[in-house]
Amino acid sequence: MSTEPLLRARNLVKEFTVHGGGLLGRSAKFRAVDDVSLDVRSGETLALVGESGSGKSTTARLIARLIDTTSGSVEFAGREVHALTGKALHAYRGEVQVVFQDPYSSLNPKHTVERIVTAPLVYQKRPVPGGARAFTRELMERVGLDPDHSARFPAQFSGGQAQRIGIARALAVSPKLIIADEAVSALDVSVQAQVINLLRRLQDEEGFSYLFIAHDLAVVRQIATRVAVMNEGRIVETGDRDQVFGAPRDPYTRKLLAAVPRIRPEWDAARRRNEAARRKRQEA
Amino acid sequence: MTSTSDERPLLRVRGLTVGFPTAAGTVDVVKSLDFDLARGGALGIVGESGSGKSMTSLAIMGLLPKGAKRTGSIEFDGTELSELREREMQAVRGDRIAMVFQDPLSSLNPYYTVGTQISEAYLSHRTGVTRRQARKVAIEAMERVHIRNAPRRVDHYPHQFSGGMRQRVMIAMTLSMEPDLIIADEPTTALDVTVQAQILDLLAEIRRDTGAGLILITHDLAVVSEVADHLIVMREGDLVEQGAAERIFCDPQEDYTRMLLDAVPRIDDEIGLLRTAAVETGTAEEDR
Amino acid sequence: MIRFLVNRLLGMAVVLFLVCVFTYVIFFVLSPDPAVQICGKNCTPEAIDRIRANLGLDQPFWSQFWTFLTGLFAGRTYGTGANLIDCAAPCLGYSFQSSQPVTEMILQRLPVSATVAIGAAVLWLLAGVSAGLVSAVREGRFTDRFITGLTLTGMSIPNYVLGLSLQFLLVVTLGWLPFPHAVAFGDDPVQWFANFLMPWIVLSIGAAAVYTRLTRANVIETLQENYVRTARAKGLRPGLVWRRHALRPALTPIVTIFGMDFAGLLGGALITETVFGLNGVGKLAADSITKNDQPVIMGVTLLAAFLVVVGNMIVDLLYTTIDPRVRVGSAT
Amino acid sequence: MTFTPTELEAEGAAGGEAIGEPASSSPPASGRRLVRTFLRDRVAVACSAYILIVILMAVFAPLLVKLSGYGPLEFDQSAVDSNLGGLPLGWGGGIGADHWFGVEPGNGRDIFARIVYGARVSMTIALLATALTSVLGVVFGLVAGYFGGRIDMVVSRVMEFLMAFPALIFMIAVLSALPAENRQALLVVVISFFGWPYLARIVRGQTMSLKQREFVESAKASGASSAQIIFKEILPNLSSTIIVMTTLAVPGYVGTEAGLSFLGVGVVPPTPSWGQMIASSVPWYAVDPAYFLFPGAFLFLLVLSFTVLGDRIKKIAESGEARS
Repeated sequence: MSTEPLLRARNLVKEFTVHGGGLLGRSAKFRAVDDVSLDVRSGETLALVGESGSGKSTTARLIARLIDTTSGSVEFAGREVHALTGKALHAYRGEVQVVFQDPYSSLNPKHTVERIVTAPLVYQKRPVPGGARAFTRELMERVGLDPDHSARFPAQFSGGQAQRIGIARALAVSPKLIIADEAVSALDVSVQAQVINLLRRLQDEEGFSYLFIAHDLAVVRQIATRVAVMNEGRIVETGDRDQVFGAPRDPYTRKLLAAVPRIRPEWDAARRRNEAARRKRQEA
Repeated sequence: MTSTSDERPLLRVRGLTVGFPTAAGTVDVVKSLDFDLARGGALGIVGESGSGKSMTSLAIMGLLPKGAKRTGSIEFDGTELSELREREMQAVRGDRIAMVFQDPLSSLNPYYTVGTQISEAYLSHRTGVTRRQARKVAIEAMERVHIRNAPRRVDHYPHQFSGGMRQRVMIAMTLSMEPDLIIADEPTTALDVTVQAQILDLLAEIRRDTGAGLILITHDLAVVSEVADHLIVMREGDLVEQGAAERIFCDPQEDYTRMLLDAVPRIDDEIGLLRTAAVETGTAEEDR
Repeated sequence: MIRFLVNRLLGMAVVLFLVCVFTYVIFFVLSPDPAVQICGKNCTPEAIDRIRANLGLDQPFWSQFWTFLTGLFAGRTYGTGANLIDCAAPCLGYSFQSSQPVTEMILQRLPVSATVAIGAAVLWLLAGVSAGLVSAVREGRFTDRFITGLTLTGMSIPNYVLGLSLQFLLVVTLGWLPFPHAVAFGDDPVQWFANFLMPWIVLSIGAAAVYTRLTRANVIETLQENYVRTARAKGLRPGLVWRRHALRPALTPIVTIFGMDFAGLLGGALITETVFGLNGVGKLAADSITKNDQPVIMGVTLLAAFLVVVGNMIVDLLYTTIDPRVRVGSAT
Repeated sequence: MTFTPTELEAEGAAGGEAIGEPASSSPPASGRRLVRTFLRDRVAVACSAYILIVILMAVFAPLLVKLSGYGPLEFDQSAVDSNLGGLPLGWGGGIGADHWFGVEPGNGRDIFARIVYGARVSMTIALLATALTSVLGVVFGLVAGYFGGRIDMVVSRVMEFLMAFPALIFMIAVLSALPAENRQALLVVVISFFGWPYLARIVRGQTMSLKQREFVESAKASGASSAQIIFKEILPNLSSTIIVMTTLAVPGYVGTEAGLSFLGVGVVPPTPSWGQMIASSVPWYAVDPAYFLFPGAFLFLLVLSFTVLGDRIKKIAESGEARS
C-alpha cells in the first residue's frame, strides 16, 4: 500500500440553492457538504457513515463528479478531478465506478443484463474483450450469477441478484475505485451478508479501493478499513475502524454507536457454545 | 378486562392462513400459523421480505387487501375475531387493538392536522364527546409520546413534522384509546438509527406504563432482541421457529434461524467472513 | 402568503401582456388591411390613405400597439373631427362593419353565454363527479364498465354532431323541447330551462366524461393510500373513512382543474351557440369569422385568454387554501 | 368537446403520468404477448378494423369513386327536386344504386364520394398533426426534462403559455386571418403548434423522474454523453407513454380538424371534409337528416374508435408493466 492516497478530497463544499419561487422569491442557500476532506488509499475501504441528510451521498456524487462542487478539490491519482474535461474526464469515468442503493432503480428496466453490463465499455468506447456474450457470461459468473441469464431483464431477478448485476457492471471497466452508495442497505439480511462477502472477495482479487457509503454501522464495521463519520455536512471523526468503533472520540460518533440496536454479546456467546456442543454431538 | 383470568393469553391464533387467488390457483402467503401472546407480553415477528409477517398483522386487524382470503381462528381477549361482523370489528380496531405502520408520512393524511387525526379514533369510539375534549385527549397523547409544545403542535400538519416526530404522532394515535394490544409493523425501518433508538425506548415505556401487549414486526433481529420477550421466525408464510427470545438467540433449533443469526453483522462481536447458509457464489439461495 | 399573492399577480400581468402582444402581432401581420375592407368596393388609393391616417394605421407597429394598450385601460378614440368615435375603456377595438365598439358587442351577448357556460359547468360537475364515484365504488363490475363505455362515447362525440342529433330527435321528431332561443330566467323559468337544456348537455358532455374518468381514477388511487388504511385501523366507520380520507384528497385536483376548464369554456361555447343559434359571445365570434370582422375576433380572443389566465390564477389561490402542504410550509 | 387539451390533460393527470412510472419489479412486457392480449380484446379489434377501413377508403378514394360512378365534385341535378328547393329525390336523401349514400341537397353531389374523399382529408391532417406533435412533444419534453435549469424554464414557460391559451379560439383567429391557400398544411401546422405541449409536458415529467433514477447516474458515471443518455437510456422507457399519448391524440386532432372546418376556417370548399359537410347540412337537417347523419356517423365512429383504442392500449401497457 503506497503512502500517496489514490483519492484525496480537500475542503469540499456543496451548496444547494433553495428557490423561493416566483419573480420576487428570495432564494436561500443550503450547505449539504461543508468542508469535507478525506483520503482513500489504494486497496483500502473507506467507509463514510452518517444518518439521512448528513451529506454522505452528496459527497459521493461530488467525488464521482456527478455534480459540481461549490468549492474544494478532489484529486484522483494526482490530478484534479473537477478540472478535467473531454478525454481526461472520460478516462476518469473509466477509473471510478458507482454501485447504487436500489438495485432496480440502478438498472435500466428496458435493457438486458448483457447490455447493462457492457454499457460502461460502450460508453468508454472500448472494445468488449472476447465479445459481449462471453464477456457478460464471465462477469456474471464472477459475481455469482447464472451466466445463462444474460439475456434477461432486471425485473426477472431478485433484489440481491440485481445488485450483483450492478456490481458486475462496475467491474466491467476494471476501475481503481468503486463508490458503493448504500449498496447493501436495501437487501434482506441474508442476502446482504452474501453481497458483503462478495464485495470483500472482489476487492481481494482485484485490489481496487472502495468508498463505502452507509448508514448502518454494523455493516460498516464488517467491511471498512477506515471510517469517516459525517453529521450535518461535516466529517466529525475519521480514523481506523477499530479506533472509531472501539474508542470513538467525537460525541456524535458515540451517540451514533450507542443507538445501534444489538444482540446481546452474552447471547451470541451462549449460541457459539451451543453450536460447538451440537457439532460435537453430531460428530459423536 | 378484569374479568378474564391472567392465564388466558391476550391473543390466541390458531391455523391462521391468508391466501390470494391468482390465475394459477390460491397462493398462501401465511400458512397455518399458531401462536399466543400473553397479556402485557411483547412478541416479535421476524422474517425477511416475503415471509408473510406483515400479512399476519393485517389479518389480525381484519385489514387484508381486497381479494385476500383468511381462515383459522384469532381469539382476542376471549372474543373470536374471525366471527365478528365488520361493524363489530370496527369497534375493536383502534379501541382495543391499535396499529403503527412503517412509513409514517404516507400513513398520515396530509389534509388534516395531526390533532384531528389523533382524536379521530377517540371521537368515533366514544359517544357524546365534545371536540374540546377530543382535542385535550390529542394533546395529552402527544405529550405522552414526548412531542414538545403539544398544545401548539396539535394544529400542525404531518408535513411539518420530521420523520421521527411523525412516527411519534402515529404512536400517539394509538394511545388516545388505551388499547390492550399495539401492533407495530416495521415502526423504525424508515428512521435513522438514533431516532430508531428513541422510538424503541418510547414503545418500551408505553408498554411499561399501560400494560398493553405488543406485537413488533421487523426484519431486524437486533431490534427485536432489544424489545421482544417472545419470538416468531417466519419464512415464506411458514412459521419456522418460535419460543422465548433468549432461547432462540442462544440456542436456535432451525437451520434457517441459525442462518439469519449468522448473517446479522455485529457491532461489537467478531469480524470475519459473514457466515451465510448458501455457498456464497451459488445463486440457489436467492434464485427463484 | 402576501409575497405569494404579489408574485402570482405579477406573473399574471406578464402573461396577459404577452397574450396581448402575441395576439396583436398575429392580427397586425396576418390580417388583410382593414382600411381596404372599410373602404369598400369603389375605392381610391387616396381614400384608403385617408382611412389609414384616420385609424392610425400609418403609424409604426409599436405606436399602434401602445394606442391599443392604452385603449384597454383608459379608452381611446378612432378617427378625427366629425367622424370621431369614442371607445371607452376597456376598449377592445371597434367593429367598423357593425359600427359598434367590440366591448359593447361582447357585453351585450355575455349574459347568454354566461347562462350556457354556468349551466353546463354545474351539469358536468354534478354528472361527472357522481358518475365517477359510482364507477369507483363498483370498480370492475358491470356498472363501472357501462359508465366507462359512456365516458368514451361522451369524449368522442363532436358536440355539433351531438347538438344536431339532439335537435333532430327531441325537437323535430319528438317535439319534446322547443328550438332553443334565449329566454330570460325572470320571464319564464320553465321555458328558460327547456330552452337551455340542450345547449347545457351539448356543452358539458365532453367535460362530464373527462371528469368521470378523473374522479374514478383519483378515488381508486386514493383508496390505496396508506392513510386510508390507517383510518380503517383506527376503527372509523366506512362512511367516515370515505368522506374524510378518500373523497377530500381525491376531489381536490378536480376542483382545481375545474377552474381552468370553466375559464376555457368559451371555445366550446363557440360551437354550441352556433349549432343552436344562441346569440352569445361564441356566436358573435363565429359570425365575425364569416364576415371577416377582425377586431371582433381579436376582442373575443383576448377575452378568452383573459378568462383562462384569471382562471389559472384563481385555481392557484384556491389550491393554497385547500392543500395544507402548499398553505403552510414545512417546519424545518 | 371537440377539442383535445382537456381530454389529453385529464388523461395525463389521471393515468398518463403513471404509465412510464417504471414499476420497480417488472420485465418489459414482451411485444408478442402484448399483441396477443390485444387480439383477444374484441372491442379493440373492432376499433382497429374500423380505422383500417377508413384508412383504406382514404387511400383508394379515386378507385372507389370510379366504382360508385360519381366524383366528389360532380353535380347531379337529376337527383334533386328543383321545385322543392333542391331536396334529394327518393328515400333517405336519395339513397339508391346510383348514389349509395344519397346526394347533397341543392346541387346533388354524391355523398359517398365526398365521404371517401373527406376521409382522405381527415386522416391526412390528423396523422400528420400527430406525427408533428409527437416529434415536437418528445424532443422538447426530453430536452426540458433532462437538461432542466434555464432550458427547462424557457420550454416550460412556452408550454404553459400555449396551454393557457384558449387554443380553439386562437386557432380560429389565426386561421381566419391567414390566406386560404394551402389550408391543409396550415391546419397541420396550427394544430401541432398548440398540440405539442400536452405530450411534451408528460414526457418532461417522466424524463425528470427517470433522470433521478440511478441507472441514468450510472451511465453518466461511465462517461455516457447526454445524447447517449437521452436516447439510449431514457427514451426506451418512454415508449409506452408515447404510444398511448399519440393514439389518444389522433381522435383529438380528427375532431379539431372537423370542428374548424365546421366553423368555416378549416378545409376550404369545394374540397370535401366531414366537418364542413356537417356544417353545410345544418340548414337541411330537419328535412334531409341523411345528409347530416352520414358524415356525423363516420366522424363520430372514427373519433370513438381511436379513443377506445388508446384507452385499451393504455390498459394493456399498464398491466404489462404491473406484471411482475
